[in-house]
Amino acid sequence: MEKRNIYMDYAATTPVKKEVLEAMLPYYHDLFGNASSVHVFGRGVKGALDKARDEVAKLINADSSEIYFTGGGSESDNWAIKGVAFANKDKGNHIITTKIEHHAVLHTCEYLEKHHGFEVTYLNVDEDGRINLEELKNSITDKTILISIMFANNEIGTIQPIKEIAQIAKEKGILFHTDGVQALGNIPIDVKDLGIDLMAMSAHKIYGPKGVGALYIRKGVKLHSIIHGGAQEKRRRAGTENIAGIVGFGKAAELARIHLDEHIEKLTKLRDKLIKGVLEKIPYTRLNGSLKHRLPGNANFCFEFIEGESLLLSLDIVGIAGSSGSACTSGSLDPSHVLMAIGLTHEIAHGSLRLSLGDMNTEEDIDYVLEHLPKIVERLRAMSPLYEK
Amino acid sequence: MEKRNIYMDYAATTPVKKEVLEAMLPYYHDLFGNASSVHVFGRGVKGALDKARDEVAKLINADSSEIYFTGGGSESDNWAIKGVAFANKDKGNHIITTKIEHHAVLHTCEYLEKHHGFEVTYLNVDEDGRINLEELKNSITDKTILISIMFANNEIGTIQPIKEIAQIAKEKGILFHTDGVQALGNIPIDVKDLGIDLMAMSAHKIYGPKGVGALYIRKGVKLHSIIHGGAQEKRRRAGTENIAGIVGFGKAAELARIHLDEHIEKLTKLRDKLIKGVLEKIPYTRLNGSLKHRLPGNANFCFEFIEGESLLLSLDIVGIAGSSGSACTSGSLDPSHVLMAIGLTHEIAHGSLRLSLGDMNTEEDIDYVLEHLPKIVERLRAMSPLYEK
Amino acid sequence: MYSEKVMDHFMNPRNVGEIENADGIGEVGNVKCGDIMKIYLKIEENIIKDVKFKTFGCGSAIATSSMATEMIIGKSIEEALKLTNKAVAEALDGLPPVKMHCSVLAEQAVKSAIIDYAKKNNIHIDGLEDIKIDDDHDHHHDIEEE
Amino acid sequence: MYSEKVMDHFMNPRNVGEIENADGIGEVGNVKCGDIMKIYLKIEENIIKDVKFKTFGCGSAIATSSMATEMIIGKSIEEALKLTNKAVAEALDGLPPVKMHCSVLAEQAVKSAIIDYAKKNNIHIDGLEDIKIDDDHDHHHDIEEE
Ligand SMILES: Cc1ncc(COP(=O)(O)O)c(C=O)c1O
Ligand SMILES: Cc1ncc(COP(=O)(O)O)c(C=O)c1O
Ligand code: FES
Ligand code: FES
Repeated sequence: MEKRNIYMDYAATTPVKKEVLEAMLPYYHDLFGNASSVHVFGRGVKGALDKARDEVAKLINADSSEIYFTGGGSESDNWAIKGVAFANKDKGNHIITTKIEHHAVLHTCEYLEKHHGFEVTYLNVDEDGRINLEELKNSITDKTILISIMFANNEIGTIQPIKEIAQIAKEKGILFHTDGVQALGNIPIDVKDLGIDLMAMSAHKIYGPKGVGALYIRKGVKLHSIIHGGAQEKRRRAGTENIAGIVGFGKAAELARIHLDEHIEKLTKLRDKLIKGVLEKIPYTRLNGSLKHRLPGNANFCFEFIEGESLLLSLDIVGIAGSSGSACTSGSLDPSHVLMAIGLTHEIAHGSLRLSLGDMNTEEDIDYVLEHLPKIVERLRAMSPLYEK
Repeated sequence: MEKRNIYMDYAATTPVKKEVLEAMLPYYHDLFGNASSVHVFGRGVKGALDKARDEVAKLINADSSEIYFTGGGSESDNWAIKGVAFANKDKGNHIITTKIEHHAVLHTCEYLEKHHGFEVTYLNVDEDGRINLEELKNSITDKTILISIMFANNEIGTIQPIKEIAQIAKEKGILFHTDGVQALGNIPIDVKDLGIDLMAMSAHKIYGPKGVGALYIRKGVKLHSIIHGGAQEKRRRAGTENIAGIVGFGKAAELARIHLDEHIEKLTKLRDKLIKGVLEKIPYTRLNGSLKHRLPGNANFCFEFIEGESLLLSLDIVGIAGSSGSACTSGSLDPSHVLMAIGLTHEIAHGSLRLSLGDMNTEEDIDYVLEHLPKIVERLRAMSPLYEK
Repeated sequence: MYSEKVMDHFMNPRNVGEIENADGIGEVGNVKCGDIMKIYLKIEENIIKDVKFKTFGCGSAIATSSMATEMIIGKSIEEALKLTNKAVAEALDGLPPVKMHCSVLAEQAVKSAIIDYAKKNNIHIDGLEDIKIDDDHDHHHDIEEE
Repeated sequence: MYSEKVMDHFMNPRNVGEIENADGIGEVGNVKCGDIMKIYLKIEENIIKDVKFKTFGCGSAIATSSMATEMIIGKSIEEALKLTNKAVAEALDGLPPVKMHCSVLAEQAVKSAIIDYAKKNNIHIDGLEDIKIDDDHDHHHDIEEE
């Protein structure tokens, strides 16, 4: 097998699909007007926004009017959490979340604790990465105003019992936000059936452009804005609309909806082959996350005695792009907070590898990884002072 | 003269220049990686971000390290104001701004007043739209933590005495933010020489894409983040970088810098011809804003006895795209707060028209407007119960 | 944003102008809000023989004035009083939601011209006393702030 | 992000392995932080005759270990003690700023192996007492939060 370029970091970001880019292009030059304008340059654009909103809504079974476009998943998470927190300050100051949230949620909660007088409970997870519903119930106080629990984890792919969580929140009259960034387009989501109040989404995880996201806000849910200004997005999120980006998000959502079943089937098959192969061929290896409640495209391993960056680097040299921990935190050299939360020791957590699969991956890609990865792990182990054969 | 399509709403938004779009395209599919990733897909991208940051910095004579990319001008304004306000809550709760700010500033200030215990002074402006420096000085108290005054106004194009304002702020040890969205790329800006602490910018006003902006933060200035999460933008603004958008912003900034002199010269000439022609040909007409301190591309008129929307509509029919008030507020039917602040009565303010010129406009465009606009105004006046010939 | 009918009535408004010695004149709206509608009626034997209007306002205000005059010309006063803003809007193939209030203006201008006629001639018309003309009509402001 | 030299030493590390009955062994780093470096020295008549290393750590940790072993082989102990992390980094054509601390690890591993040698053989080496090996070396954390 010759050298390839295999991308297995779809959980970090995805390429923009051709159809998506094609849908976007007209809005840069020919139809560039401001959606709020009266004249012909602006008018063409309003319909495009509406269509994109419909498509995002359809993907999660929301009403069009419940979709608010934002500048990305992080903004959506920040908006949901700060928006609900500030709007309900007089009702209570307690927020419940988990230890394995994305930093967009974790750091937002920490900020509210440190600077705005909120108190946050960070729920534990079991070794699969799932929360305990009893612990959730027990942590609710009469000051709890928000529960924010991610739909599916970006590192280990674990899917939470969203419907049960929403049910508990509803019984107690507490708003429930879920970070749906990783779940969107990868598993079926029906916000109405699940009973979700707010859900953050991001386009660039579903083959759309970066810098566009959305927040689902169930009709009637009140929260403060975090970007004040013009009357866009029904006055709830100001800023000249990123029309090309929004159109791209809409197209990506449409494609995701149409192809959801085959997407899930294909990725699940590839993922299972990858996991099986790696566990068979490489000793002292651990699969992180749940076998059952797992995103179709996620595989996450720990290889004892070696460190993640040198593993990534070695994989990169043979043309395999993976990640270790989450890409967003690679500025930090601490091991992933998610792996620590599922109970791994530091040394094992340092040797983690996430291979996240997507639409461009093939069976041959998996074969290629299964050929190279064992050799690479073995080479690094041979250099490791921790490894005694 | 046959019918044309003339865009004169550059202050609302600009088309993306061909060179800009070409610079962006590779980052959608070939170089789509996450800038924080180790592997080859991510690596190519880091350099592109750095280059774009350099270009934006150069346009305003900042250091590269002082440029933070955001999701647009509104986010930048919100970040600067809320960020400084929250970070200095223990020092004071007083903010000074003006009555003619963009809503991204005004509504942010109102929000801080209503929900977070801040007090805001809204400075008056004279009939040219300029603030009074004495009034500014007198409104400073020992609780003042921030002065936010726009560089140039989006409706009437008035440029404020930024250097003098910065000087006053500095003497009192107060942070100074300016909304530079309209000024950027249209007049020379040297943040160092002017003494600006924070400045909001937006790409889509300088022939770059929508949904990308930046905040200039002078080295050493402390403020809270408004989008918490990943380590992007030196941990100050989370969210997977909108690489294509940022690259486009960089390219647009580069072009703006290279062509600044000719851009100013050309637009000033066209604008003066337009203003002169309109005032000569149409009676009961008022030019809004300052003659001297004015953005090169801005013309803003009030035509007595008629109303703005019917004017816009009539212009649109002959292929001229202008605006009335600011595009962002066209959801509301109140007359522009800026026109009210410069002392116009309601009825006159309702008859306003902004024609904002840009790089694609020609002398012939001005001739075309000067041929059609007088007829349109006359037709509407003939229908108006307020007009007695 | 506007239907072809609206654009037609905006560009080629019917019955623009004034009627000298009109039998009834109605003026509604408020210059502060950016809209004033003035309707002139010529009435003979209870029938609206002629109507003219002048409007200061948005495109939809002009179009609804024009349409309203067309809809009442030749009608009896009683029929003209039945004119609703919805009927005017429908006759124009609809209006954008934020522009519905402009059609209310047209309805009220017609009614207030008839009230004026009734007053001047001291005649009683059934139902006229129930009509309320609200000069300071609400302008649309979106609700959901923050 | 890494220079070609770093990549070369990462992919083809020199002197990997252990030395049986080494005269000095140095181990620094901390498994919690994800890096451990172990250096084995064979010393004859004050000259470093052989060096081997084993490293658990990032690419830069492996490359700096490899480079450091090359730089001290054949040197006298006194010369080897002069090895600085900057020299190692420079020999690799530089390291990214967040990776400079990995080169500190390499410098310290060499020094601690020499300390071990001195202790075992009960000899005094000038300057050795001033060296502080900091096992819990700081990992870079960016500063500007919020
Ligand atoms: C002066 C001013 N500030 C802020 C903004 C907001 O910028 P953006 O639309 O990129 O959010 C605009 C334009 O809309 C503006 O003209
Ligand atoms: C679970 C999760 N939440 C939030 C985000 C942030 O989204 P964005 O990068 O669009 O801001 C990401 C990805 O980075 C994610 O994986
Ligand atoms: S008359 Fe007020 S907007 Fe139409
Ligand atoms: S050894 Fe810690 S990051 Fe290189």
